[in-house]
Amino acid sequence: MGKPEVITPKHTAKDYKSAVKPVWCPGCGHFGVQSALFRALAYLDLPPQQVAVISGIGCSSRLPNYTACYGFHGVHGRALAVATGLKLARPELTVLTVGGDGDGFSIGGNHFLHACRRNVDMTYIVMDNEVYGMTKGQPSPTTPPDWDSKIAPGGTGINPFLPLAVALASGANFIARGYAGDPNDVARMLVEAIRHPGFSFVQVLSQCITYRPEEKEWKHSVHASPEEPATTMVAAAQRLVGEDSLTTGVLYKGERLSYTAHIHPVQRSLAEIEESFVL
Amino acid sequence: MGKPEVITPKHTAKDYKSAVKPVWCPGCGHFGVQSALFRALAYLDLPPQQVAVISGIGCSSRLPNYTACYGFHGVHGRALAVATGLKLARPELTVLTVGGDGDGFSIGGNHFLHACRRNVDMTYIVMDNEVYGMTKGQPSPTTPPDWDSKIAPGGTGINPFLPLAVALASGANFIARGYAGDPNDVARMLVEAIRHPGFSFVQVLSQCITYRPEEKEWKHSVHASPEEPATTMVAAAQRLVGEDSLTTGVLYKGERLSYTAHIHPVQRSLAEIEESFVL
Amino acid sequence: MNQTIPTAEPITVALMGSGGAGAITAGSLLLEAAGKAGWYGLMTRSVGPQIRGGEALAMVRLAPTPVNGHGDRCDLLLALDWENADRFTDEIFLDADSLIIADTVGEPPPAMLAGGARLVKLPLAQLSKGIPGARPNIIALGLLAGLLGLPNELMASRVAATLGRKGLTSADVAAAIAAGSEAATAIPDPPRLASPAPVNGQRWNISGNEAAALGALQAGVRFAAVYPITPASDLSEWLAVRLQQLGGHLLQAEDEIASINMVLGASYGGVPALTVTSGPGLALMIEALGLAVTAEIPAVVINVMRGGPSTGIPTKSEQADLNIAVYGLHGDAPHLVVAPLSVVDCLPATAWAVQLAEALQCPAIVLSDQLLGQARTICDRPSQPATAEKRLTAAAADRYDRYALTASGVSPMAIPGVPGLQYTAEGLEHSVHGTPSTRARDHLAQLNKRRDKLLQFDYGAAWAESEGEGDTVILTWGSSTAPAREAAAQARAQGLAVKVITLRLLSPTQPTAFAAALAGAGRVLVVEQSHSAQFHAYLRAHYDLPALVSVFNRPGPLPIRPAEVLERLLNWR
Amino acid sequence: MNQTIPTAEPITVALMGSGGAGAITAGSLLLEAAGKAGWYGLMTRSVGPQIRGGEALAMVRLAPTPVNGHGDRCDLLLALDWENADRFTDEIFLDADSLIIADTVGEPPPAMLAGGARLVKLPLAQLSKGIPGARPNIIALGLLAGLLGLPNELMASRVAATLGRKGLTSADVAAAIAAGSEAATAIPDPPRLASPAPVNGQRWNISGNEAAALGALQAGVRFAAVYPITPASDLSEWLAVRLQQLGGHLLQAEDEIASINMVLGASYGGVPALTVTSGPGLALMIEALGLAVTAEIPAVVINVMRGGPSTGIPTKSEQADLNIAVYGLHGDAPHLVVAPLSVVDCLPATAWAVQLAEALQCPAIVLSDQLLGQARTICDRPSQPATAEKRLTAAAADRYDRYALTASGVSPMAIPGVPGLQYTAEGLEHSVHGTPSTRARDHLAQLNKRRDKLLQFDYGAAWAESEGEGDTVILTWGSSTAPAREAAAQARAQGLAVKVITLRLLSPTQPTAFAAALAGAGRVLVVEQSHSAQFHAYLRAHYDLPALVSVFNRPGPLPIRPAEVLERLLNWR
Amino acid sequence: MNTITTLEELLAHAHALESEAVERYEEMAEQMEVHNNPELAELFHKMAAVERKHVDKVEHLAGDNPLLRLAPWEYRWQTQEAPESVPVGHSHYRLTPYHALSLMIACEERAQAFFAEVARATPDSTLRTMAAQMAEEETHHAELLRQWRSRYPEPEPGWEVDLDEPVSQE
Ligand SMILES: Cc1ncc(C[n+]2csc(CCOP(=O)(O)OP(=O)(O)O)c2C)c(N)n1
Ligand SMILES: Cc1ncc(C[n+]2csc(CCOP(=O)(O)OP(=O)(O)O)c2C)c(N)n1
Ligand code: SF4
Ligand code: SF4
Ligand SMILES: [Mg+2]
Ligand SMILES: [Mg+2]
Repeated sequence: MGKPEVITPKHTAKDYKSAVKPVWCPGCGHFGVQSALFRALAYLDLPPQQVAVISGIGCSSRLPNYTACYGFHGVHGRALAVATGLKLARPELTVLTVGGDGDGFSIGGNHFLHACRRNVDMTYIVMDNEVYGMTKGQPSPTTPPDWDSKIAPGGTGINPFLPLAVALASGANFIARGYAGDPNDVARMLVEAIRHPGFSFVQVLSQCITYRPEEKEWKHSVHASPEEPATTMVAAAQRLVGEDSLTTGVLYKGERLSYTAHIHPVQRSLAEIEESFVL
Repeated sequence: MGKPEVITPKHTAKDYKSAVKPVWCPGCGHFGVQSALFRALAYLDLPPQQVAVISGIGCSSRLPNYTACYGFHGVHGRALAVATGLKLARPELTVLTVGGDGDGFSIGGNHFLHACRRNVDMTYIVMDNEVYGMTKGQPSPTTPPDWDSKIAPGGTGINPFLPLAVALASGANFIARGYAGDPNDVARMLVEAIRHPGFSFVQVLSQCITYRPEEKEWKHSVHASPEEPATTMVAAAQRLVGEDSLTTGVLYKGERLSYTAHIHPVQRSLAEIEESFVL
Repeated sequence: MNQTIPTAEPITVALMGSGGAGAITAGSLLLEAAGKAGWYGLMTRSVGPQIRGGEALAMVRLAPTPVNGHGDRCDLLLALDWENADRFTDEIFLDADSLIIADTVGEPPPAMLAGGARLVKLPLAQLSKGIPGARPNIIALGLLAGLLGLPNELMASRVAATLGRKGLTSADVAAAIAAGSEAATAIPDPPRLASPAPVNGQRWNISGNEAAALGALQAGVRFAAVYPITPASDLSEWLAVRLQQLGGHLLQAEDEIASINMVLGASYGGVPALTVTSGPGLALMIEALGLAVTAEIPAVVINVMRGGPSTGIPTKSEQADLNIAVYGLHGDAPHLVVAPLSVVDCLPATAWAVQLAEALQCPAIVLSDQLLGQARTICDRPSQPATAEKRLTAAAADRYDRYALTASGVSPMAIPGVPGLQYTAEGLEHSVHGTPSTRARDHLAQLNKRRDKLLQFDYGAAWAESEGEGDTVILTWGSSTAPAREAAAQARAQGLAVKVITLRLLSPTQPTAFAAALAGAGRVLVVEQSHSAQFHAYLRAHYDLPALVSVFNRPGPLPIRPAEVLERLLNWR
Repeated sequence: MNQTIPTAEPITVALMGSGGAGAITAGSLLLEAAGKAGWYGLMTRSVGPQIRGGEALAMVRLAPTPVNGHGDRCDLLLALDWENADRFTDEIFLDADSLIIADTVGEPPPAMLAGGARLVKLPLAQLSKGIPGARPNIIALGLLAGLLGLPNELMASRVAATLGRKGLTSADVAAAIAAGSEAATAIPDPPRLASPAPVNGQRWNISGNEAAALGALQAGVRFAAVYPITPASDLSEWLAVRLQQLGGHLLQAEDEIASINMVLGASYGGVPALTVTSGPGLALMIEALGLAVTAEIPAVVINVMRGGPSTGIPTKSEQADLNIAVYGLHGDAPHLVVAPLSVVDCLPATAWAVQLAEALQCPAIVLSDQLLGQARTICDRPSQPATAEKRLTAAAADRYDRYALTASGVSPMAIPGVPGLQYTAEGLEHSVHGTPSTRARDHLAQLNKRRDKLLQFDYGAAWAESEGEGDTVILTWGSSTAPAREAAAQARAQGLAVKVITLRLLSPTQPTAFAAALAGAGRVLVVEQSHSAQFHAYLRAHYDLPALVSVFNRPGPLPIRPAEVLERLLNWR
Repeated sequence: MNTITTLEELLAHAHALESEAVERYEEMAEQMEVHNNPELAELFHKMAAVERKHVDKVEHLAGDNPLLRLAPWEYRWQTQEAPESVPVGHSHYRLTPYHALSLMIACEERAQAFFAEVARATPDSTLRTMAAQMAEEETHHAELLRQWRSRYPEPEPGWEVDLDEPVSQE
């Protein structure tokens, strides 16, 4: 990492924190993601009013209210669509979408696919706890197939969703995985993700201590990727298909042009358009 | 393929054709897919009443009404969900889902992801013409980014969706690509797909002569894959990411167990369940 | 030229053909040429289930005064061929005064002759053979020019302008038109158009869908996210090009749920935004519309109704999405529903809906329908939106409460980027600040606020349109207005005083204005195009109606006809 | 034991505590023990916004006769602590006759003492310290046993059975209960329960959500696809296990759109199927419900209502999804809406809905709510579904017309697998055969059929429940029934004759039966828990009401109380 | 791991270590407020105040020299976060003072270890002295906390058990 950067930011992490107190269970990994986000924003020195944090529904999706940025706590699974509309309408804002694995990969799966593909310049942070926390512990797409729960006694029997591989196949331009227990590392990824043009996807393993207490063990099992980020889809596919899902780091950095919104400068006035109807 | 099998089927292709006349434009590729399907079913000698053909909305999705099988012409984009419910409720039926690229990859994207992942034993045939035929020629997820249309003048600027790569990343167990201009080849894939356990996905390039007349050129550009199907996800990923999207053949055959529906034999009577409420 | 005396009545011409005969193109050209010549007009079309090469019918009504709907009968049917003509027997009403002109090949279905129409056969195909590039439909246009008294040159110049690109020379066009026009002279006693009045001001040629889109642009919409669906896609397609020109953007989203949520994102960002759809798409947007209500985000959905339920009859019109539009949201979710009442009104009605949505920070549904949206009209230049309501934005403050309780119920809305006003748009029930709350008093305060801002707003006279006076009142909405008005005019001619009230603002309800409008009414006839009389049930639920109420409701796919309404006026039951 | 004379009235005990104090567990155990001892009871709960460690309140009402709702006041509040007790001041009505028992540490919020309640402090935490594994909530249960006259042994055995797993020995439990019970003797003049009547027949301990699920199973449901949502997930979770045991299957789908479409697939396959959701999920299912109407596929949606609009107040009850349930579909889409009117009625009402959906080949929405669904009751064994309507399936035929026009409007439905009956379930408008059609006559025939099959069906007496007789009629539905009936009983005690009519079948409407039920009514009070008086508007739209109608509507999150209704009965306005 | 080589860097680390501790303790105090554990809320607030004093102290030590600020990931902690921050997963709403103090002791011990390692690894004597001094202080803090903790009994196993189920929201 070379010589430490010396920074003199105008903002510190707590400038991004609102007065609303989280309802998250003490010990929830989402606190770590929150810290990481605040640290990343402070590092980037982004004025809070220039940042919009968009979410759906879930414990993780409560984050916008806890930030001092502009926030949007929408409906379940649709955050990426909201964020897309916002970014296209207001390209100068830094648009972050946050949420959970249920919100993003289950009900929100279609928007995930198409946001990756469309490659609008924004960052998507999924706080993945491999469970539905908010609704009392149902399996999510990333839950292991044999995890026993009330709604799927004996396990779902369904192979877990591979968010990073799907993001790659769908066209995401930046793919990383972090661990909520290491907020500084996550902050680093977020800084890179926000700076990288196009659609950046950061999965953060974030333990649900209430429904998945075994996830406390993640601190022993996650491990940083020893490799530099892949830069071609083929190389990345090699890494992301069949990996162990516990490797952290920036895993792919693509070079696709971000969706420009095709927003052209004004070429014609409304009066001219009206003229076209004149007989 | 070795020595030709000698078969004495009770059914011929026309046993699968209904009396309803297709509204498709003469020259539409969907006719080719229809022929291929009838040939495959005849080859498999499946009684028409044991086959259910489920679709959404689109030119392609009109197919069920043209078959003599049980059909379901549902709403736009939801065919895979309908098919999943049907197959779980009636595992002995052969369930085929058919539709277009708009139906399956745009509005239906989430069900596509999760059907691949869930790996219920059925076959999904997408008649991909890289356009919305039924609604007059808007771009679909597979449309090239520079294809000019009324709704996206100058092109969408969005990279095409890679259905096969996404299917692989999401967990489909069988992946093939055919070309509607070669119905016998498609029939072969469909036979394999139907026989293969789990979720089988067959993309068929099927020209829309009305809105994408240039697709007539496909007959010159499609080419059969010289390789045997990949059998591991890593090998398949190598092939499907960054390929030219015109390679036909069975490209991947996985060995994942199909979703068993966890349907256990009856363990308890309703009376016993009621008993549990007695104080 | 023929010598018959032109009638003062509008005349209706049906152009029919199949498999590429070009009936629709001919219809549009007739409309345009007549418009150029000073007539008003309206054209609708009806097609078979095929994507291409299907049977098609263009109905063109022309008159010296504005035309808002079709009448009951067809004066002139021009059949380019008779393939599948059966499909249209329900739509073309021919009587003994009607004239059918057809090619010498083929025979009309008996149903079309049953009314006693006069059939004239002409060798249209034959005539076109001699002229390079000409087709029977161009000959037919010449014929119509001749019959209706449109100058040949005018017709030829319209045809050349439109079809010139397709490889037809001006000389060939002129020859084809002349050939057709010449053939017209052989037809005795054709229907004739009253001469147009001198044209004052601009005339426009516009479809309802284009008008709606233009209205939205006039009201400030600069972002749209849509998903294609019949019969709304042409609106989106028109808009896509113009938004691009105006520096805005239209995005085709992955589905309708994405579209409406993108609209909410853009609007939250301060840019007026809309989406366009039809029944099945509206059904998918319901959840997000509830979010717009709760989080108080302006948003507009133009819903171009088609035959329902489910996929239904996509190419045909029906007024059966009223229920979902006014009642479809879960929870108590007050919002705006505005319905244009004519093709031209699509413009100001949509502009108004955008303004109301912006001013009231609330979603607005514009209930147009296939009949209005896909009809094309020659009309006077539509009026600009009457008002210019805008969004109330927030300025810097010590403490910003996004959902502050104000006298009007409207709270200033902060636009991202402005320092010091950061807040979270919230779909959970919330305090004035926007923090989630489950408290009874917060819930009640916000429910009251969201209701009262709509109820207290002064909608002015635009909430409804009234025509005529009388003890008998027709209550109607949307595309049923034209046949209702035409029936009322006919009833008046027969001595029955009828007033027609059309509601433009369907939600929120306007009980006071309604009572005033209905004051003195002895009896009411409700007219609507739905099977379950949705409009009537809605009126009953929220308004006081006189004791004598009769309901004329009929589902699609056929448009309501003036005669049906007149019959109900004359034989009250 | 104390010597006070037991009252005949039900008594209400509130158990409150925070941060893991176990108030809810204690409430359930109290209910269970009282049930074992022969009482009827009802328990509801109220919680803070935290997932864990939040403040919680269990309200337990016990009586010698069946209990369907809470009353107006709380006899006894047992506060394990006072953290965030403020949240509950709106829900616990304490008056001068109320008794508050609390730990010695902490003070009640002033609002809780305002009514003059007597406060007794006991060292609950202290008492628990001495007993290994014991907690204040177990001491509290002993205390309640002592106060209410429940045998210590019975209470101890319930506690041991439930908490034994958590490492508590029977002896310790017995000691803790005894310690609490002993402490009770120090409290003079406690509220006492009237002795239970001898138990005839079985008593059940069941929640409304469990009852609904069981009803569905009884009516033959063997497939479910769901997506979790509060307050409906516990229904799905209960069902998942039982379907597995019965050889059926419950699948958690990727979203609500998938759930309902999977249900349609299973049902098309011949297996009765349902899904379970709440407002936001229902909003997403609307499009597919329209498909079920058009393609005539039986399907059931249990919608457990919560506070709306949008994400709203998920843990609280409201009756504001009536509009979307009855009117939410686009196009003219007649379907069934059934509402259980008590916790126990969730069983037969849901069973009935399944049967109706099957018999009428139509989607049915069951409108339950959080109050009914998450309440737990001690009740008599619920009755089995009264009828056993089934799907009419098709037998071999020469030509099979799936949508044949029959006298009943119901056409025999072919089940895949049966040879010769292959057809396509169709969401486009269609001919009798199921082939897409845009023809007016096909559309009308199928619209009529889909409407008439619902209208012609004989729903018998189950469409509504009536209680009492009188000139004054309360019209209500769902969970508002209990407070309405309690208010009516109190009014009767004051000499006002009141009849309470609860509609169980909300759609289709039953004008004839309704008119008969209302015959002779002088005035009507409509009671409902919605801000916009949805039920009243619905009644007005479709039924004839007497001239004198008063509406008591109030939104959530607080349940409607009998006193509020009584006040409106006594002070008519 | 590359070590700290300048005084400037040491102060930067000390500053971040203490200020992040303040943030984490405040966060935990809020958690306890929300989850109805007022005793612990007070304790964590108190601890945050103590740490805030430590921040002031570092700022005082730095004098007029502006504090070096590093990117979050550039700090050379031996732990995933700054050593005096309680790791995110270690909170619980039923924590008792005994637990809280144990967590705090662990923080001080990690901080001690951090400074001790800096002292050990540096060839620079000024730096060594200052780091050693800081390590010393952390030892002292830990000791004080241990004394404090001795006033509380060690909670019985099962302290975290909540008889009520978690609540389903939204
Ligand atoms: C349309 C809709 N369906 C379902 C729900 C219920 N719901 C709320 S949060 C949630 C899942 C949350 O899981 P996840 O996104 O993983 O977040 P976590 O709580 O685990 O952080 C669900 C299903 C809802 N609010 N809206
Ligand atoms: C909910 C909904 N949205 C939109 C439509 C309109 N629609 C009908 S078919 C179609 C796209 C068809 O494209 P594709 O699936 O590729 O089929 P193709 O016609 O090309 O075979 C659309 C958008 C609809 N019927 N329902
Ligand atoms: S339930 Fe799980 S995800 Fe939700 S706040 Fe608690 S620990 Fe975090
Ligand atoms: S529009 Fe295209 S896809 Fe549709 S039937 Fe015609 S050729 Fe085929
Ligand atoms: Mg999760
Ligand atoms: Mg297509």
